[in-house]
Amino acid sequence: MKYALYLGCTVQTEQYGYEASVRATMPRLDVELVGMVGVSCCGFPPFSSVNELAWLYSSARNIAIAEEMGLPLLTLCNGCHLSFTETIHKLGNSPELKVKVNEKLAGEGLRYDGKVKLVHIFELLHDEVGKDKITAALTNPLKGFRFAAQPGCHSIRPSRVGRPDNPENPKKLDELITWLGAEAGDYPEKNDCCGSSLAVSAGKVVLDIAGEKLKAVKRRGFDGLVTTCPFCFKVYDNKQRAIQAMGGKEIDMPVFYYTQLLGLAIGLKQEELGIDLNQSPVDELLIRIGGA
Amino acid sequence: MTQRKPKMMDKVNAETCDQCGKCPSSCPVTVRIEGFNPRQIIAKVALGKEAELMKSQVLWTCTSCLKCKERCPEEISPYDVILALRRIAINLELPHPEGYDESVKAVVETGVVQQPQLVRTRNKERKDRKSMGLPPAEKPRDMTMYTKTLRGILEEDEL
Amino acid sequence: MKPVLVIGGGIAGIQASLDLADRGTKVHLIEKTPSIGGVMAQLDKTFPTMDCSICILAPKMIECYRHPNITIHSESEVVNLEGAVGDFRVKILEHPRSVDAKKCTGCGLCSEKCPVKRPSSFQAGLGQRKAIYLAFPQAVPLIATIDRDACLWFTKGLCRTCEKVCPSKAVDYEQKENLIELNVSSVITATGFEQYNPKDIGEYGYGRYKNVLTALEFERLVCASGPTGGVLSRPSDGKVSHNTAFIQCVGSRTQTVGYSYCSAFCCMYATKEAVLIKEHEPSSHVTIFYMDLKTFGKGFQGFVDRAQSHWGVQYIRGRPGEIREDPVTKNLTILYENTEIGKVERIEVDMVILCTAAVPHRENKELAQVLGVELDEYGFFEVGDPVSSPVETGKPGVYVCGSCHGPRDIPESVAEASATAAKASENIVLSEVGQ
Amino acid sequence: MTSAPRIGVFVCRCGINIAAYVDVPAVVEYAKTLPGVTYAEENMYTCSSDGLNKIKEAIKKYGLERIVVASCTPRTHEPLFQATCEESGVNKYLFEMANIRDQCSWVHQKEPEKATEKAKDLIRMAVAKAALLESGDEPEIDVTPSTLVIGGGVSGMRAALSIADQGFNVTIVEKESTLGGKLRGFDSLFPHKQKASEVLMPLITRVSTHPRIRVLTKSTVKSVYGFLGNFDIGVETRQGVEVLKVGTIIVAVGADILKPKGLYLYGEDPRVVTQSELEQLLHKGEVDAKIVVMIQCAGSRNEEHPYCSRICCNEAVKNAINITEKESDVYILYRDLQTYGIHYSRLEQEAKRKGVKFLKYQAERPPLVTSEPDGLKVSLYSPTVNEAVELRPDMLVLSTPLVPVADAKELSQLLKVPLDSNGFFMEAHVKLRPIDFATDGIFICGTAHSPKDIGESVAQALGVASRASIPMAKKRVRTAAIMSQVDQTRCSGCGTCLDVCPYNALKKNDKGLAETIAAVCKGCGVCGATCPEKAITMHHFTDAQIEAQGLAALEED
Repeated sequence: MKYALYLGCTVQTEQYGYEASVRATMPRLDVELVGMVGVSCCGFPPFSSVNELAWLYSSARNIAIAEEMGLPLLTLCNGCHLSFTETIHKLGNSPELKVKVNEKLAGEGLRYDGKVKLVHIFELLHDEVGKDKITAALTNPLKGFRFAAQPGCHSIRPSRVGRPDNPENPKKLDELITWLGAEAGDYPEKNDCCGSSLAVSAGKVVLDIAGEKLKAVKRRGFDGLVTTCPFCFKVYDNKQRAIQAMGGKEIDMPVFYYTQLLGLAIGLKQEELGIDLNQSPVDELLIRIGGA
Repeated sequence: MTQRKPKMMDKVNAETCDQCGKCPSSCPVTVRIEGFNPRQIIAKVALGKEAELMKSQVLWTCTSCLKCKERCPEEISPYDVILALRRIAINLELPHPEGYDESVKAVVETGVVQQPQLVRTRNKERKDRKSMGLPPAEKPRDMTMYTKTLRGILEEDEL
Repeated sequence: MKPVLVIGGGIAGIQASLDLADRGTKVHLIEKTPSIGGVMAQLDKTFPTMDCSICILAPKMIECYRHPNITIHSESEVVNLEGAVGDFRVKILEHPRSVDAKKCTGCGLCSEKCPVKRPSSFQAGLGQRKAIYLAFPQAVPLIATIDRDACLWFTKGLCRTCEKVCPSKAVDYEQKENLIELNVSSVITATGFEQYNPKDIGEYGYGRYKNVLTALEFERLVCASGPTGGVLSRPSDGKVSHNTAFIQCVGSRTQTVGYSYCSAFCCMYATKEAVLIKEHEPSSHVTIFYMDLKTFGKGFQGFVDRAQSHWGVQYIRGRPGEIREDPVTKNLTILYENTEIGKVERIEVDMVILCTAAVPHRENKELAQVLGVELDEYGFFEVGDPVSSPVETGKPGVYVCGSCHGPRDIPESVAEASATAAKASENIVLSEVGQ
Repeated sequence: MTSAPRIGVFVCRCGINIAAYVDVPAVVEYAKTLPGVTYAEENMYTCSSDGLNKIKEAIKKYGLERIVVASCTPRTHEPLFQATCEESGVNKYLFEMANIRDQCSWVHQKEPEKATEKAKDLIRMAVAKAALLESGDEPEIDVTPSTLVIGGGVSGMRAALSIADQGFNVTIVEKESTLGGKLRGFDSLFPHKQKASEVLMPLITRVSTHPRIRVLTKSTVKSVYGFLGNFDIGVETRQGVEVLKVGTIIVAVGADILKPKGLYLYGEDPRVVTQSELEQLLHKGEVDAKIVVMIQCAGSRNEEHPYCSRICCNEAVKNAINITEKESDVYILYRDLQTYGIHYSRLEQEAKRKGVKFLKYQAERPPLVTSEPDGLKVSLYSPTVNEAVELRPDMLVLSTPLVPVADAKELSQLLKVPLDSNGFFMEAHVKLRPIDFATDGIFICGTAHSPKDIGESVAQALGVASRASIPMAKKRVRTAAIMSQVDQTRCSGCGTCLDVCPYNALKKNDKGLAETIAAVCKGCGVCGATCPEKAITMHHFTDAQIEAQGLAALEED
């Protein structure tokens, strides 16, 4: 299984833990990752609120590069994945727009076709790598732990353009968690937004929105929160101290990228998975997980 | 009463709204920010009050969680209506959070919203891509052409 | 004088049959299920009089059964229609009951002893019936029927208990389907409607959350002859619901998941059901979430006013965005906006009732083809002109009444049923003059 | 006196409706001990065909002469059980019912012992009465094959046409000088917006040329005598009073449209009109307003007219579409949009797509309409935007309700049929007899019954055309034998009974004494109760029977 790996701005400029854990785990599951040369921002969010054509162009540009490589396009970020999906959807429905976008791409000698196969990392793990391969690779099953799944808005909505999981009852990330030997579990706040995109305009509100979910996850007795979206992670992990400071109440909720947990479960070392970059209080849990 | 609708407001079919209230009750912001209510936004668009909306600050407080778009029984997307209004507002150079201009500038000039950061570990060490053993970050092959193209697009009148 | 064919044994079909039979016209009443009665037989009470629904319907059902001019063909369907008004030739397929109608007394011993349980459609799936069963106690005709997909004899070649216990030797596993041909002057279609299945509206969790029910399920739950004997105990834990919410327009008034029309009678049945709860337990809390309160019918507004002022039913204008289930208590939290004041709020309740739309019968397509008449874009039967010919299809001699051509309440269906009887009678006079 | 009749008692469990609270087996055992009872049994559902067969078998097997069923209410089930008795040769008037459900098990769910005792009491009373029951013969009467239709609007005309096409004669009595009724005032018709005249004119032609239909315009009903099958109707026509002999009567007098004097400046400012006046203007093409505001529920859903008038929202939406198509802005201020069902939902969606603007208002905060020097001003709080809205229309249209016709009360008294609390004619049963009156042979259709659109009125019109034809098609009908009988030796001819009888069922004979018209008497008993000479016997409710019942009630067991 060979994929063109698209990191996107957030992952490649700050969420190193995510990228590291992906790069470390995928080969163990016979997934070959090929870097994409010359890629740029997917257009979301910078252009979505500013200029639609600029958004479509930015997005199509990266798709065009993947098409040039002749490989399926693998994204780690919900934002990028939706951005690409909507572009394929919009340009698919409007030949005029497609022509217009290709005119713009021609300058760089690129051509957007729209036939690319797009896949999100959790979709890849769930639908293509699959349960057998993952469970077979386990050396350190996460028995006795209960994790709350955080799929993130843009990976499940809007369903009408086609998303990797069900908009109201997403299950794939939960199943991925259970395949590691851990427990998942439905919780009412699961589909709620992390609020990260308000960072630009209303930072305090982000902390409030995110805090509500973290407190709920705590209240419902989970050992940690697991996501495959860098935006969600940024808020729940990186900003957890700020949330605690504002909310006053203790939260102390370990937050992981799924690929980090996956790495631990198949016997990789914390350093290989960039877990030392997680800002949430994960240490105690790591000791309990133990293993390599 | 009704003033000229910008072209990009054409396809939002706000007028078919039944005012059911499903969007605000799904919205994480309405409960937190006074005055932000997707149902009212749609109502005002239907009544031709776009101008009033574009001046309002709340226009910029949507989290893009997409629950309104997902659940609207009339297939109206308050989220897309809000994005459309934002684009017009920015196009008309009405007041908006400067964060948008910054990231647009960054992307246009460097291809990414920000340069690779030095990030801290839990025990306060600083790490970059290199020290993480990660390959250098990517950027457009022909940066000048890329920038030129994007500038060109941004200068076109979308309205 | 040729007989008239009435398709569908709900209240509309029953009324049409009785009108015609009473004036001396022979009627063949075709019913797909084992018993006539339709949806009305499943309802607990009917507003505004709060008459027990089956209690006022049963006498009419029996009247059909006993009427010398009415022949009931249950478990039957129309498979072919030829000819024209005044002289239709129609083929009826009678499915095998595996029980001899002439011998069965409806004593119920067979189902008592039958080992196989299946969800009862009469109890809207909340209760169970056996593989050999009587549709419901007041069923007409009161004849047992074997569900061959469930019966151990038909599926595994085992059991035959019913045959052994039947005192009147009525069980007949060999019974074949039976094709009969009739010559009729007119055809009256009264096939009614179906309830929308809300499972596709994910945010309301029907099918995932045990305590989210449809209104029809509620009718059985609150009914004294229902699975709980009329006790409002919720499915998750049997606890009596003291705080219940109704949500209107589920599967209706939408361009996305469901149907775009207003289903006309939901506001009122919700109000009735709310009042039923209050009658059971005045202290319990009932909330109705609506969009536009459809109080257009005779006595509707008065009934709603009374539900509010006397019974204290709370009405909130707002279509909830989402229902959440507490993983532990299984209580439900409804996220809604009170649109009157533009405020988003939450309410935790024990049980939620989804007032689902009345939607076209899935068999309409097939039947319309057989009858050679049009359906509208939703799949309801289409009338020539709703203004001047409200019960006439495009095909002369074929009429519609009741909810098979759009949601209608009982009195409208009954009046329309009589209207079709009038049209059919005009045809009879005409054809006699013709001869 | 002959030996006491053999009584059979059948106690219904009504599934669990009765059995869950009343100890049915105990009640059956008790019934067996009552005087005259030769047989008693319990049934799961006595009304099921199985239960009915059990009654028949028992009648044969034990030679029962009186039947008592203890179950639900006679209102719904008595005819069924009576018919069953008849089928086994027991006269239907030898049947008695005890209601041990509605008035016993249902109301005493919390005290089962007492419920059981009460059930025993009720059955004891019924048995006591049953012992004294006498068989009755139902008078059979010929039905005059002719119908009177009161009202020449769409409903009346469609009913008349159908009845005539079913082979019976019809006379339409219309108080105006022309047929057509309210439809004459309409421009176009919803939901499909065809011109009203296109529907109306052909209809009028068919009616006025139909050989079986006679039309009396500028005529009114002045007197009504008789009963189902034989009504004598006094009609005042242009040529003077004429007496019609008809078998059945249809009330299709329609309704009036409220003119809301003083409401929202109506009658004070010429720019304020009603929806029906707008129809006229549209018809003449005289609407040139750039901004039109419509206010729904103008004069309805309030203290004075508490009901929703059903058609106003749809009429408003339809007219709004017509006006927006003329490039004008239309705002509909509504409380709850009554665009119900398939056709009106389509209409609402069309209006929204075409840019008709909908603003909700609250009943407790209705719009404020003022007349400013520079035009009308409408101010309101609208939940649609949750803020105050101000509109400056060139035209304000009030959607006013249909109200009962002025002479509804008078007519209801002539016909001895009831009106509902809103003054519309009241049907026999809201659910199952929506177009019958409780009085046999008289029927109701159209807006006289309650506001409804043309299609719905036509459906009802055709409906009554069937209902009213049934007895005419049968040619003869039976009426109940529960009636009063005047003892000629006791009657003093004071005439009190004639005055109190609500059905005109008593007349004075040539001897000047009171006499019951059997076919008309409904057996209500008012005459019997008022007769100062105790000269009137109520069959099936004789003093002796009621006394026996009463004494049985007081018995201790």
